[in-house]
Amino acid sequence: MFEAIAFYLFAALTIGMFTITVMTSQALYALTAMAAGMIFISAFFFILGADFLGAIQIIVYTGAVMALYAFGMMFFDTTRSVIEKRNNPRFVVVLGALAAVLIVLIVLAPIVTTNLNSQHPIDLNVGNTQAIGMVLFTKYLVPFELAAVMLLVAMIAGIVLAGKKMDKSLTLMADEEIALMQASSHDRTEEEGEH
Amino acid sequence: MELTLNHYLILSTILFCIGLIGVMRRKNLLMLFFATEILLNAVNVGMAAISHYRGDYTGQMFAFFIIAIAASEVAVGLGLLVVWYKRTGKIDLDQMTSMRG
Amino acid sequence: MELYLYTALFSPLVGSLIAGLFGASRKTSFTGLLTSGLLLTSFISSVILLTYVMAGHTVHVEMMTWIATGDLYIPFGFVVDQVSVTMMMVVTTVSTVVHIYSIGYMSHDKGFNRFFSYLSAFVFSMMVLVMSDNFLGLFIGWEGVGLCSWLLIGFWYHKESATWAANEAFIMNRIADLAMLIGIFMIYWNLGSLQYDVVFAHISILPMPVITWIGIFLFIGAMGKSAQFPLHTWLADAMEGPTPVSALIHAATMVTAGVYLVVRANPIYSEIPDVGNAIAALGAFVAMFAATMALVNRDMKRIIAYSTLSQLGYMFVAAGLGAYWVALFHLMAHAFFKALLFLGAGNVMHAMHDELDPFKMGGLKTSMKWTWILMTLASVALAGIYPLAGFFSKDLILEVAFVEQHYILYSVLLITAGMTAFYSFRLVALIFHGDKRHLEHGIHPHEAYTFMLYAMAPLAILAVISGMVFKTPYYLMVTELLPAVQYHIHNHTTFWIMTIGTQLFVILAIAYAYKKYAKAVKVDKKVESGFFYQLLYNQYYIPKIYDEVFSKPYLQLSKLAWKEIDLKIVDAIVDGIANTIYRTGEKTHTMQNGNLSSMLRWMVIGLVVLLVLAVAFTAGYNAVNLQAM
Amino acid sequence: MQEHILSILIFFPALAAMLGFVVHKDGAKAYGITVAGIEFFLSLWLWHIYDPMVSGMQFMESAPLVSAFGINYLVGIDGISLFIIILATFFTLIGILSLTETRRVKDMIITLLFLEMTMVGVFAALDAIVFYVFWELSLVPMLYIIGAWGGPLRIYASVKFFLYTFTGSLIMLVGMLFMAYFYYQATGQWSFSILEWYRLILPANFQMWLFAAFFMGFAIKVPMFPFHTWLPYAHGQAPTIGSVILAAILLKMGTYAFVRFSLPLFPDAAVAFMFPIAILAIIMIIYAAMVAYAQEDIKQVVAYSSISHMGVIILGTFAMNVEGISGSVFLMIAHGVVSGALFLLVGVIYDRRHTKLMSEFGGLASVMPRYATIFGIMMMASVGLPLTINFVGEFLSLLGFYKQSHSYTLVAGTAIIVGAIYMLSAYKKAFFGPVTKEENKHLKDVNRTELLGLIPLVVIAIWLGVYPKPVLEPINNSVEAIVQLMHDKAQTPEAQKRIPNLATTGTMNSVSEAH
Repeated sequence: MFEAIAFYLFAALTIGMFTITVMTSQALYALTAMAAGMIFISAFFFILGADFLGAIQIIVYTGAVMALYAFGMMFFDTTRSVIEKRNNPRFVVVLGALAAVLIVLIVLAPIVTTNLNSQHPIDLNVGNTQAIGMVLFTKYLVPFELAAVMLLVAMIAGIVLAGKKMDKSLTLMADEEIALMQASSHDRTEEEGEH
Repeated sequence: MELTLNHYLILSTILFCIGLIGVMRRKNLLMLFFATEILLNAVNVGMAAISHYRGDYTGQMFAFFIIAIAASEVAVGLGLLVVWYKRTGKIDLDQMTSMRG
Repeated sequence: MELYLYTALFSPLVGSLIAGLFGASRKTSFTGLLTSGLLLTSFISSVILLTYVMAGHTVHVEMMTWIATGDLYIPFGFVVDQVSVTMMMVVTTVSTVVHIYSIGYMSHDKGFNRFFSYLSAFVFSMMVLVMSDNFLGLFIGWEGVGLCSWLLIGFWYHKESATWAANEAFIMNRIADLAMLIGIFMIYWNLGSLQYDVVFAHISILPMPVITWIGIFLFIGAMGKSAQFPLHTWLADAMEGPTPVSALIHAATMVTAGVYLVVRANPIYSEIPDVGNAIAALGAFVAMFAATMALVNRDMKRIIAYSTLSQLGYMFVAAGLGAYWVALFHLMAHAFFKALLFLGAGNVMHAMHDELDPFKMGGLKTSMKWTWILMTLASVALAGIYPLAGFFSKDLILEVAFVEQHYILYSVLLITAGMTAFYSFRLVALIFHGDKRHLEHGIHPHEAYTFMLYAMAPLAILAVISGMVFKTPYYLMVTELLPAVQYHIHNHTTFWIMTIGTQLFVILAIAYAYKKYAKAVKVDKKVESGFFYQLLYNQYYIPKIYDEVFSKPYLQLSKLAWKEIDLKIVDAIVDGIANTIYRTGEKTHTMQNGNLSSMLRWMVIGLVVLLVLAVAFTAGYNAVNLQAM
Repeated sequence: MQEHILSILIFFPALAAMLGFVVHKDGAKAYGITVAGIEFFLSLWLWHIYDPMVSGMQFMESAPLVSAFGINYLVGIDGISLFIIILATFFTLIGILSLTETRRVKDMIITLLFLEMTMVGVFAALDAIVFYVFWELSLVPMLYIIGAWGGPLRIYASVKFFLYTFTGSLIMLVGMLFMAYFYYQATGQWSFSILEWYRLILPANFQMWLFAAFFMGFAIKVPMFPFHTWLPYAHGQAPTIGSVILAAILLKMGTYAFVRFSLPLFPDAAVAFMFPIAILAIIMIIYAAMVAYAQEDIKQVVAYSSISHMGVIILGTFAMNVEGISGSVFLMIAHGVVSGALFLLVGVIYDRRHTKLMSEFGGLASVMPRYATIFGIMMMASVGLPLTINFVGEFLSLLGFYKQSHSYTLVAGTAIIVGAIYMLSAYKKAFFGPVTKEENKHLKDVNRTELLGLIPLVVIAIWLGVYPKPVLEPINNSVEAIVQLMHDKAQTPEAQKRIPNLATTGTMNSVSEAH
């Protein structure tokens, strides 16, 4: 009973938060609403007994991702409301709703599929985090390591991309521009040499 | 009133579709990223639920990796976004048409 | 004896190949001499074989396998028996004469060597046709003579009319050949062999309808080669070829191949007398039909061609009524005097610078005495005056019709005999008697080379004596193989009345022809503009009808098939499919406008479509499964 | 060497073609002649060591490619494929010998050698996947030949050629995969070996679908009406050498595949589809002949005549008896020789006048007598005159089908009439009559190089017409094996009735045996 109440409460909250994220024209609102939504999502994980996942969710999303977004937003002028050209807003909503109805139909409708039901309630003898750890470091060891490497690569990539002076792109420049740029850098090195 | 897997799946679906609407409707790249995060989270909920009701940790594992991937995606994506913004001063999708066929 | 057989068969081929090597080069007289010499060799071998066969033997050799697959086994086998040796004699005799004659006739032609190559090739094909021991071997010769006929009719290929006539002859023969092939197929699938001896020995075990169809199809084949109605038009047009060709191919040998086939296949036709009667009826019809066209024609060679057609009709009457030996006998006699007639016409043409209208000739007997004598002789023989060849062979056919109590056929043939006499002597009178009309055209005729006349002499002698001298020995020989039926009118009075009556009738016709044409030629405008005259003069409008009904529509249909159906329907559909795909691409490539947002929308649309499909298919699948349960 | 003769035959030209890249372009033609000559003599040697009395496959070689799915490099020949392989090597040699192309000769030689590999590969392959690979590979060199050396519409023609045939063969590929799947279901093992497939008896309704799938691929290649429209374009635009190889060999792939796949794999379906296909074949014969008659371009006449003759081949193939199938296989070779020669001949006049319109010619017989003679012989062979190579095949094909249906054969037999009509009228237009055009008056007759290519063809056309036994006998033995196989596999009463049982022969032919 308690679970059910929690579920419905958090469901309403999550849906509300995400709707705000999607619908608002203020980037700051959107960011805040999303952060809240992420935390509410973690509540489901806790309800489902996936404690580890819930913790991760809070740490990674609200801790790391949101911080990244927040820093990212500082680069952009986000104090003003975002002006977006809209065409056919109704179409977008209808399409989304249609997708939802269809997926629900697939999941639930008895004419389409046999109902998915709980069959094996999880065995709670072992703590969730402990169990996750056992699986993660045995069966999923290689993917786990790969994910680690990937995160490292992503981090470096993020730093390089955002940090380096990238206001010039060779691929998007005309030949003359490239020549000009090379000439100027050449001049600069020469100047430095003189000093 | 017992909570069943279907409850979670429906919730997951609803969240996913909110994400979809966002993906379709947003023209600002940053906002688009938010919408993709919603998509990923919606799936995560489903994964965790299935994991729970099927008694199998695979779902949770997937959710875990999805979170990892989402984090890297944000890092790289934001980096690119910053670069783009530096070059053009805009992050409007309608103006990114260099992939016109 | 095999050696003689092979000599008789292959020496024309050797001559043809050697002459063919020089085909494209200038005239070299030795090709003419060589081929004539080899033909003479062939003739001599045939004579030796004849004596051998007359002694009661036959020669049957199998040279090598030709086609062998499945159960089909067809060798190159040759047989010299009473029938084929008769044909061999006719072929080699006439062709030797024609070869020698042609040395003179073609002496000024650029294609001299080529001509002899073709002519000898023809003789080879004809020998294969008559000597083969199976139906497919016969078919080789059958098509071979068709090819040579095509080559020789179109010999002067720069003339449009000649090449047209050549193609017409070939194609028309092909129509008949198809029927013949079908006949051969029927024989094979019913009897499992195409060898004459096997087929003839077992033909009677087949059910009646099958034999009937075999007989009909084979006869249609024969109709093409022998130019029977309705496949007759090519023969008159074939006169475009050089005259020796007309003498050899279109009078003496090739056109009689049809008769030969019926005679050869007599065990088949004996089983189906109804078909035989039909053949006889058609023969009588053609005899009269062709004779009427000859009555008014103004082209010397065409008149003789129609005469040939008419005589072929006679032969088919005899063959159809079961008098195979009579048919073969008339074939032989006819070959001699008709070849003679053609060669004489060739002399006249030479003298007249290729003028063919007898109305522009006249009075040639003074300048061309020998030709006059030879042609008159041939015409007398053709008319059937005692004691020349025609009397013995042609009147015999009349008697056959009478004895077999086909009185309608008899009377048709009798009237035709009168017509034959009339048009033959109309021609002779117009050419050799009366005023020298040709002088108006500035032509000064001269007699042909002496050796050409000498070459014609054997034919003249044969035309005179072959009936009288050969009849009995021929009969004795050939009836070893063919049904021996004597056709005698038992009542002596009737016999004499008929014989003398026929003779008188014919002589009257000759006299009328002389009276009308020998002195001055009066052109009766009224008659000439009359319906019947025009009908006959235009060959019953049949060539025209064929042209309108078959040739032109076929060409138009072909053009339609190409330009409308092939290009506008079949190909257009294919191109249409390709274009649709291409245009779909053209249209949808606006989807790729590079706008990420719209791409995302498309992605979601795709997702929705896939979901719909998933729902629809699973629902459908479940519904079916539920029903099944 | 004897064990690997087929692999050598297949890969030697390809290897030589690779080496050909380093040959200097002046020596390219000599190099090509040498390679093609060696290849041709190898194929003749193959014939020499081939045992004509054995009806099954010989010189089999096998090497696993994808063993998990039973895909092997499996090659072997029987009497049916032997002569088509020889024909392929022969025509490559003839083609290179009489090559008059001056643009990029080296590329042309290399392309031709690659093409030779694919052609030999197709006819030697006994594994469906290997067959398919060579089948598709053969498109590429041909596409290149048409596209690089063709006429003004060459791009259109080559794309049409490629897409058309490719579409068909994709459907065929699906059929092959299904066939392999059925084999897997039946035996629990994957195999793409045709010989293994032969042993499989499929239910009749499966046969229908698979037959239809294979039919699409083969029919487009043949090409059968109404899938024939790529052929006139391809021929019209292809250079002489392209047309020669296309007509002589590539078209035969389709008919060969009918004999190799459709008949023995699906005997019931083949019998069920016999009459619809016969109708298509008859339409091909008559319709193509009519279209040929209406043509103004002499090369198109020959192109459409090919379609018409292919109709007779199809008819013979679907006669389902030894006479018909032997005849159709023989006719494949015959048609290869004759149509190849005719295309070469058209090329001769095209080189001189740079036009193929018959109205531009006329009276060529007096200007070029030797040319006219050779053309005449080949034309007569095409028309199917006895003692020429075509007659044997045409006669046997029609004879065979007569057993199945009298009336169809009667209609199909009009081939000999309509064939004569278009050929003779084309010959008349081009060769007879007076020489009207000034530029035709001084045309040179065929020269030595051209004779080098043409004389062997004339010799073969007459030699095999007079004495077909050396070729017909091995064909016959292999065809008998196939017919017997079909009979043994036949399930429907209709098929059992239509396909003769050779094992108990003698009921019908009592007469000939008595003889």
